Amino acid sequence: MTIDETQNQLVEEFSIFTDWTDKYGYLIDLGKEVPEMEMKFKNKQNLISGCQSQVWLYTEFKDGRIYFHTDSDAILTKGLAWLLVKVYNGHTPDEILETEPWFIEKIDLAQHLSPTRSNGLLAMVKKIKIYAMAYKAKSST
Amino acid sequence: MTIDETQNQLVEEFSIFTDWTDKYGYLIDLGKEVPEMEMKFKNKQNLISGCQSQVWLYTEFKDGRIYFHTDSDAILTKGLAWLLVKVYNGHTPDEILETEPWFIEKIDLAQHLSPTRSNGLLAMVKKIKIYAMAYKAKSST
Amino acid sequence: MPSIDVQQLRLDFPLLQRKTYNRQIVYFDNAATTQKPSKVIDITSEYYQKYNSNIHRGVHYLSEKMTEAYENARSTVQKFINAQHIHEVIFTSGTTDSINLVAFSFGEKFVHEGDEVIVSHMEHHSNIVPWQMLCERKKAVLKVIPMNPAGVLDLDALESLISPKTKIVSVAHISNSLGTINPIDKIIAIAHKHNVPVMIDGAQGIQHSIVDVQKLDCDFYAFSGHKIYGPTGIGVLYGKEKWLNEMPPYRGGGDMIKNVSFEKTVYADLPFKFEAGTTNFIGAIGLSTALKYLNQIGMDKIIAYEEELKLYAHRKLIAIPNLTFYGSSDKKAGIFSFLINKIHHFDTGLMLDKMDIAVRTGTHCTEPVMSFFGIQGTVRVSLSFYNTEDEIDYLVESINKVKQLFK
Amino acid sequence: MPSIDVQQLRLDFPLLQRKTYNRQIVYFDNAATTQKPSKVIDITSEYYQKYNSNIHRGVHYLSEKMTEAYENARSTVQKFINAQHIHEVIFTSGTTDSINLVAFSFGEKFVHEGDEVIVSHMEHHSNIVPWQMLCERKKAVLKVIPMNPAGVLDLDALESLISPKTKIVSVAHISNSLGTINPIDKIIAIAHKHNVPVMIDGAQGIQHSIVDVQKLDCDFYAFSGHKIYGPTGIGVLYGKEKWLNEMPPYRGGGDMIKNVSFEKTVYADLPFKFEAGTTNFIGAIGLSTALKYLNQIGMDKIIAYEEELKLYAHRKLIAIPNLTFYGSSDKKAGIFSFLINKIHHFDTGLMLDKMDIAVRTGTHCTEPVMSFFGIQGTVRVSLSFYNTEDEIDYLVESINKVKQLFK
Ligand SMILES: Cc1ncc(COP(=O)(O)O)c(C=O)c1O
Ligand SMILES: Cc1ncc(COP(=O)(O)O)c(C=O)c1O
Repeated sequence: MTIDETQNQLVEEFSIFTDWTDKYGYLIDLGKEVPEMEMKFKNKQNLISGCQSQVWLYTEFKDGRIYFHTDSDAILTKGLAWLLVKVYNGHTPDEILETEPWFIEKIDLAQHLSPTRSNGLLAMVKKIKIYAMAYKAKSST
Repeated sequence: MTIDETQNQLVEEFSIFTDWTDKYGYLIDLGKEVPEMEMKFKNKQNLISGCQSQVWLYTEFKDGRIYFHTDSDAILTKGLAWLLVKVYNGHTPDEILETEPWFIEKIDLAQHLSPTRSNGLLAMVKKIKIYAMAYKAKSST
Repeated sequence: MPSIDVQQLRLDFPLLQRKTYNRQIVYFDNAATTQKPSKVIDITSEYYQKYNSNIHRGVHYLSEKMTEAYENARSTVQKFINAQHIHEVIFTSGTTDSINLVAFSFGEKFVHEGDEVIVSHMEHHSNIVPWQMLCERKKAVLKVIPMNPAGVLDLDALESLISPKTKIVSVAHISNSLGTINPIDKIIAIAHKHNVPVMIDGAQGIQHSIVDVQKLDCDFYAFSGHKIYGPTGIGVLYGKEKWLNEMPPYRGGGDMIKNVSFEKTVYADLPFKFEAGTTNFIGAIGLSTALKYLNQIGMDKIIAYEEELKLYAHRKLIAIPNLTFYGSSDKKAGIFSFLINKIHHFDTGLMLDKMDIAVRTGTHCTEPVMSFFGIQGTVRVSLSFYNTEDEIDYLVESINKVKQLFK
Repeated sequence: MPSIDVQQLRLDFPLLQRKTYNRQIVYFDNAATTQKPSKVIDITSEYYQKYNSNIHRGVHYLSEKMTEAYENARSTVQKFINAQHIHEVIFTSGTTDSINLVAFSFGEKFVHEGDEVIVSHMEHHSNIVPWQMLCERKKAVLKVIPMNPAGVLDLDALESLISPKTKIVSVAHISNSLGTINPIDKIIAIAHKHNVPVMIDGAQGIQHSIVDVQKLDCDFYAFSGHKIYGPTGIGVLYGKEKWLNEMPPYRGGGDMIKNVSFEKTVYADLPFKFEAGTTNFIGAIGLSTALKYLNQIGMDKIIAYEEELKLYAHRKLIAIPNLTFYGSSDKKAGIFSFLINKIHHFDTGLMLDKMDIAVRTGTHCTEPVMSFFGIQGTVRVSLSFYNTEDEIDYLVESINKVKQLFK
């Protein structure tokens, strides 16, 4: 699936929620189900510090594709972070650099990516892009 | 004349002015007519510093009565200062301490005695009272 | 039986009438900032429309009116805290500014290498960092009054912390993250016994207490306009004349001088020495309007009502299972810091927001308090006299819903 | 032919519609503070009524809206002065606060015993006293760029004043008492040739010029909201990232830290490092609204109109016999400082006030300028784009009346 296909899929999945409790309930479930990151990766280097919640992001680069692992101390942040990872996971640096996470707006969760939010998610999106740029530079040399 | 009699007289004098130009014109004339203070009395000790205009006040105490001399670098301030002096001049400390310069309000010039004015006139009234207190203390010992 | 008519008073606050998502907002973030009565908002507009003009030294009508209003505002503050002299009231831009002023100016004059400054473990960063900066600059030592797990300061420890090198003690009137009402009268008595002056950070105290600086005998008292129903960008520093006279100025600029030449500058008298540049004169008038509004209701009635509401909230909140509370002094203001078992403070805050309840989450600028309890943050509910029992009931209901969601 | 429709624009300013004694006010005290357009007044009320809430770290709806608005205000300022980075825009409480910030923080890091700071002879006290205080604290030396009787700075002298010990130069963009528009581009070029950074006091510059801090290449630029049609209690410091990053903080408190413990405090990134405590967030929104209002009219049009009005005023005023003017640079803003032969500035000001004209009298917080000319003060007429030729005519008429009265 392309990044946009995954985004479309998520938009469809979220379209069934008619009120915020269902939607956030789903995010909470997600946050709970996503496996915890191994402690050894929860280090300073992988930490994206929001003021309110902390996000860890750890990447692997295999066969020209980037794989993401994420975690957060807050469940909603973790759920949201996982959605972002799901969208970008296993794609090439170019694909990642080309595509914005527009689904967040479509499923009406854009507020969590606003620059004034202090949950670390916007910083996470930036970090994803930076990783993509770095891997791209690395693999082209 | 008592202090209050002089005040009444001034109120009457000013009552003939129908607009501000006449009233301030009169003050200006006053300011011009009042003789300048001798330079030797225009010293730091006699200076009452307003931010905008400067007032000098010099006193003599003779036979239980206080005599005032005043000057200012601004003519309107000088005129106003002279009105105050005229009211209190040649009276005893007790008389001076007992009587407020209510005529200023009656002739509608109270704004020049407001604490937020920076012309030095309010400070001058305070100084007149302080002199009266000091002379009173001195003469009763 | 409420001592004030809350429903009536709520109408004075436009913001409380608004909806956020689904219902009228429930504003429980009062320790961060308070809402403004219409009188404060309206007078701000009115002064901009009719009197706006720079104060002091002005020769014209507007400037005179504005200066008069500004100095009357100072007098209103003086009466509100019962300062002995009007020139002991300095307008600043807020509590943080007031504390920094004292840390700099008092520090510049009185704190030298090896000297000591004492704060408490429950201080807001604004009452820690300025002193840390001072201590770093002067090579002085910052000492800390410890607290117990209930969030109560150890006054015996204070006694033993004070030494001949102690130059000042600075503590909060009321803790913004624990709600503890500190025994500032006792703290002042202890410090004064050793001739050490005391600064009180009144950011959370002034709006919930009757503050009489002469009776308290504190040396400095600081507070913010925006936390006492006034505008942003205005604050107050009260200082005893004797200290203010001895302290060098903090900021240099217009209005704080008597004469300036490149050779020698002579500073102005109090309070102007500490009010450099154009002050927030419209803010000062807004603040004094807020204080007059409170006086009109009666601070005693406000305090009585807030006490009642606090007890009601306390009863209701502790009855919810699995909540952990931080701060359990028996002298407490209407500030509740808590965590719902295992639920991250941020998650709780987000969900309460969705239910139109505004609370604050995080460290509340008191990281040492969080470290003390080994937590990252709390959910904080802070009450004002315009909050109601109904709102508390709705909060309880909503907390239960959060618990349900995260089950 | 005016490039803007002044009569129409005047309607935007409620205060200009009012009467003082006998007629509509003629407000010529714009260098002291400017009047506010309704948009600024209304947005202030609106934010208090609908969004008031403390910014940053807030988890709830209001706090988020307010934070967004505050950061958007920062972005508006950034664009207005064309700063490279948004975090180079620091909100302060005014020009005086901004200059004190730099004098302290830059001074703390870079100015040591024997070092030199250069200001000019025509500076406002706010750009003298902070540097004097710094020099006193650090045992550094304050040097002064001289000016000639026209009120023009001697740039050759500046060259020769700069030495390897010179750490910073700080000069006014436009003199508030003489009206001189300083050649700040040349001053910056000279200083930079010697690797010395330059601070510009833009209190009188920002509202009458197009300021592009990147093109200017100034290191710091300071201005006040209240002088550019915005609210009181808010100001801006622009600083180049490289300096701001190296400078220690000025005030300590909430929001300017990353972590606080009693052992070690880590300061926050820019711009927050310099914004301790609750900032005047409503003030910032008012300021950005004022800037947007100016953009809507067009700064180029405003400048063109103000230039025209200044030339008109100049022609009319110099035609009055027996007026002495102070400041006659050929690069001048619409600021006229004068004395009517032998009439005290205060007397003139009082009489103009009676004729409903607001001017400022005195030293204008520039005593060294007054000493230079051997005078106690001047009468100052300072223009804004909302002033008209009719008002100038009325001023001339009134000055003649004053002369008549004191004849
Ligand atoms: C040139 C100049 N610098 C600094 C200031 C100080 O500005 P503020 O009083 O707004 O801090 C002024 C204001 O009068 C000024 O004209
Ligand atoms: C106890 C305490 N001190 C100081 C402050 C700082 O106040 P401000 O941000 O208004 O300067 C606060 C505000 O949160 C506080 O609660």
